[in-house]
Amino acid sequence: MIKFSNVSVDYPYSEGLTDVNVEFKDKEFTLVLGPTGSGKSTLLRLIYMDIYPSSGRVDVQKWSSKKITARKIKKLRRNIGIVFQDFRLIENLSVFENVALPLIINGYSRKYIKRKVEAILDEIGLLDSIRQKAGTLSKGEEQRVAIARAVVKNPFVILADEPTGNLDPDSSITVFNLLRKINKLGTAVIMATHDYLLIKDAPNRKILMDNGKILKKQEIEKNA
Amino acid sequence: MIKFSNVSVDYPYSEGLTDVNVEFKDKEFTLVLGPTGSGKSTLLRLIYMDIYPSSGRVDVQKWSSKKITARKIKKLRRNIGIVFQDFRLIENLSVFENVALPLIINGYSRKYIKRKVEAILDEIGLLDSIRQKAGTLSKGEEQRVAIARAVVKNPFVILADEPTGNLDPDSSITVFNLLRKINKLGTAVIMATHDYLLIKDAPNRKILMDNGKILKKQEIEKNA
Amino acid sequence: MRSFYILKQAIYNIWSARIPVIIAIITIGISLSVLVGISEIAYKVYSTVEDIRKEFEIDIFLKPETSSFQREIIERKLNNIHQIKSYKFISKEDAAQIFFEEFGENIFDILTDNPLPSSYKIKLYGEMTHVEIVDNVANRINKINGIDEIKYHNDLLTLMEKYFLIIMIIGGSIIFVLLLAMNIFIRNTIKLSVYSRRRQIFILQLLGSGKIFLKSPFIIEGLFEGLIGGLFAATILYFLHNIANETAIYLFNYNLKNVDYLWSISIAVGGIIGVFASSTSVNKFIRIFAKNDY
Amino acid sequence: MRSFYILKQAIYNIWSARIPVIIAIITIGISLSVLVGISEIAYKVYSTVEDIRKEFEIDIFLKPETSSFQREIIERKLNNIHQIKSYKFISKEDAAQIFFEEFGENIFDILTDNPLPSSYKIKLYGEMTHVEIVDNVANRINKINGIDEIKYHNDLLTLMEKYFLIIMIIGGSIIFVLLLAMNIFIRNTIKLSVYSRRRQIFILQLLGSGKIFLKSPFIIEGLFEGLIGGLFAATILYFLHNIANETAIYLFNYNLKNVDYLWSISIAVGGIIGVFASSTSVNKFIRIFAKNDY
Ligand SMILES: Nc1ncnc2c1ncn2[C@@H]1O[C@H](COP(=O)(O)OP(=O)(O)OP(=O)(O)O)[C@@H](O)[C@H]1O
Ligand SMILES: Nc1ncnc2c1ncn2[C@@H]1O[C@H](COP(=O)(O)OP(=O)(O)OP(=O)(O)O)[C@@H](O)[C@H]1O
Ligand SMILES: [Mg+2]
Ligand SMILES: [Mg+2]
Repeated sequence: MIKFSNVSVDYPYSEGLTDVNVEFKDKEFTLVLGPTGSGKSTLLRLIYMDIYPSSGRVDVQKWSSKKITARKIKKLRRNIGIVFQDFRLIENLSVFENVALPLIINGYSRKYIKRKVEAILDEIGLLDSIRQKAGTLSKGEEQRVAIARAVVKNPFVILADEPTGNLDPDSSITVFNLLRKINKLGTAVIMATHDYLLIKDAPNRKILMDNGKILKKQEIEKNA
Repeated sequence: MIKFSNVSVDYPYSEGLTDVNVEFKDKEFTLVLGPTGSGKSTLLRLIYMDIYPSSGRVDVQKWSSKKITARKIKKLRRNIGIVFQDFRLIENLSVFENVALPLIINGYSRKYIKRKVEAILDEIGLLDSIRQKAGTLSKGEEQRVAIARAVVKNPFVILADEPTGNLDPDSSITVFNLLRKINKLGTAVIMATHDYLLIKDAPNRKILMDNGKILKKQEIEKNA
Repeated sequence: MRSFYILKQAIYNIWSARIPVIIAIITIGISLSVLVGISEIAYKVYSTVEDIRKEFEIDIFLKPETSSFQREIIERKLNNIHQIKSYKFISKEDAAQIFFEEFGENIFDILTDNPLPSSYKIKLYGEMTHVEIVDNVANRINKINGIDEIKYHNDLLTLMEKYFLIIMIIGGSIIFVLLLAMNIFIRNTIKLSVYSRRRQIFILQLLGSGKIFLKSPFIIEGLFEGLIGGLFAATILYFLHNIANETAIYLFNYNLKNVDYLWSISIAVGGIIGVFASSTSVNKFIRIFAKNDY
Repeated sequence: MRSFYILKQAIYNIWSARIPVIIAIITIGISLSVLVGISEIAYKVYSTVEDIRKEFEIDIFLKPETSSFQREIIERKLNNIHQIKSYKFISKEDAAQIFFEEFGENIFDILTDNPLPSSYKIKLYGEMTHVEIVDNVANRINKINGIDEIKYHNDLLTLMEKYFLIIMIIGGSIIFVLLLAMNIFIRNTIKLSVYSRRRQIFILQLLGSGKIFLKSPFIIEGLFEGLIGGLFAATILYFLHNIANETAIYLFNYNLKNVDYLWSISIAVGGIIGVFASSTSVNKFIRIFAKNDY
């Protein structure tokens, strides 16, 4: 379970987050919506403890932002799958190596890694590019590799920051369906997105952000 | 005028481009569509001579890929506005400096630069962040800065590679309208995009790519 | 798989940055050769001086008529001088024997009587071999009855005292500066090599990789650079030693001792410094990166 | 605006990479001080030797009864020896005068007759002052009638010839190695500093910026590092020179000459090397970046 309690993040030029209270339950699929600069990425970064709240606290499973140590952040991150908004692939490694990295870090066997990575690349349609260097991929391919890297390690939660921004509608649906499938198998998903067309009819929980705040149900209806 | 004549680009793991013939007229607004990995960015990179064709030739105004020199590439690029798919801002410079760079390179006066940059940032809604370091922006803000940087120098053509991938629908429309407005003033625009919702009703010329080829009218209709 | 990846990554790092790596190796090699070379020279000077000190002796020649009773008194008095470490009696006959061995002539062939006096060879404690102390001891010995003459090479001591300290200070400060400089050079090279891969380190941290996983490729790289740099230094030293040796033979007809152990010293020092410099610089950067979002 | 941006960018670069910049400055400073110091010593040795050579003279003392006619013959013969650059006749009276000036005693006060012989002071061409040539010349002079005695310091020449070459070779190779090493160190530092900003360079190229615009901030940075490094070197040299001077005064009671010009030399060399190293390394990288998509 992930819980934000009165979380604020101060940024020098903009709102950041202001007094956010929100909970993400285990196995839940949550969509985070909101205009650019509304604080979606900030929200996600707080979960993997890339930044700390200026006030308030973030609890992720047994870890709390109040008293986490570098050693524990390491453990936390091994249990979270992250699709960064800018992908953050290692350009001079191959697609295979990029996707295998979290498994290598977690210390899996070679055989297991090979099987697992090939399976996920197949599913996401990149098996042909398995030996290609990540630095030479098209943006959409990069994005899919980033997604594969996030889901390959069976995390308890996947944070997907705009995972379809560089994908054509067909690929977007593939990715969205993949995330939903993984979610059905018991992994929580928190996905920030602008792709209203993609999620229009999705039955999942939706959170709407604006200006560093999470809008309440009634506010959303008023805005709509 | 930009003209591709029998252009092919060979890549080790994928199609690249195969025998592309296409023309972009001055002052024309062209939308380049196609699934991820179909060669849209490759097409654009050929125009600003970031890569050269493996065979065939690309002519951009008076410059030809066959015999261009490093010195002339410099001149060519000063006359093209590029929105890179991954933005390519300089992280440790401020928003102002990033947008001002092309004008500084082109040798404009300080006063002119200030006026021009502030005007474009205002239009795109980022005047508040003018002193913020580009590295701390949200992705959508980064994307808008990249767009501002491309349009600020009054180029003869703007190449916009997926310029709305990280923008919410409202901002996307703002950007699209901005590009159309600039186009009306006489600048050609070539925009690669996946955002079918955004361009659905646009009256502009559309090019559809797949697997390194430009599909012909009849093929499109067949596919649809 | 983890160690496989680490090794592969290290090899890849080294290969993809071959030019900086070669530069680092040359840097390490040159610095190390100068460092080890100067240390070696300083050590040679030091040990020569210590040898001279250790073999410093005061010779006391007894008057010809000294009886064995008087000798006992003399020895008791020598025992009372606490700067004296040991003394050895050399009888007239011993002296003749030594003379014979050194000059190859039997003294008795020329003279009917043995003209050599009996004597004591006195050794002082190492730390007592300073001009003033020695003079002082000599004075006290001189007051003993039955002593004819005292001989010692105070001029050599004076010389040593005058120059030794200066040489040691200069040599020491050169070594110190070089140690500092080399440390800076190596750390500089490795730091900037780490720095240029900061994005990768940062991403690995976001994926939850531990310090060992992050640091190992760089430490292997540092070890590699240090070892090869050490080998390079040893090669340079080998040639320098050969030149020095031939010069010495030419000038003084003196053959320098074998210095094969410099090979192992250079390589070992190189390896240690490589690992040390790389691990500390990576540490520092990891901490810095952790604070910024690259 | 362009130059303003370039300057701002240079200052920003230096500031944002202060640690590597400081390291580079220290590197440059130390290398430069060693380099300039050793060059200075080598030059001193060389110029001393040259001075000795230049002032090398052969004195020929004439027999007392030599007539001016005989002198003419002697001079004609001297003219025929092509190694001789010049000669100067010193009459008995001149010799007495020189004696008086050097010893402060009038030779006529002691002796009624001037006992000093008249003589020639002969200078050879610089390149002829070698033991064998000098001996050869002396031999030829000796055959001339009317010459009593030839005097020259061949022992000094022998000494010089024995050691000078060795010293010059050793000094020269140290300077060479250091020049090489320093060049590598500086280029290394600047290269890696450029390398770590390769993304920025690449982006600027995509925006159509020219070489001058790309390179200037780095060249300014190199110049800055070189100048400050040179200043640092000059400071080190200043202290070393002071120490050397005091040592020289203490040991030989000899006051070394002023070396204030080392300040300007160090700084100038530092600046030149900084600009040179940075511009060439940036060039190289720009070409490399242009080929890859970073
Ligand atoms: N490190 C930072 N320093 C200063 N301001 C920051 C920093 N990070 C984010 N911000 C600001 O905080 C606001 C929210 O940023 P955030 O990245 O969370 O937005 P977002 O909702 O993810 O937007 P987008 O949809 O564009 O990705 C933005 O206005 C951004 O400029
Ligand atoms: N430098 C390269 N080396 C090898 N393959 C490359 C290189 N650049 C691009 N490719 C491959 O060429 C194909 C087309 O790439 P391109 O970037 O043009 O696609 P795109 O249409 O822009 O896709 P996207 O919508 O994902 O941005 C991709 O399959 C990509 O992997
Ligand atoms: Mg975001
Ligand atoms: Mg693309």
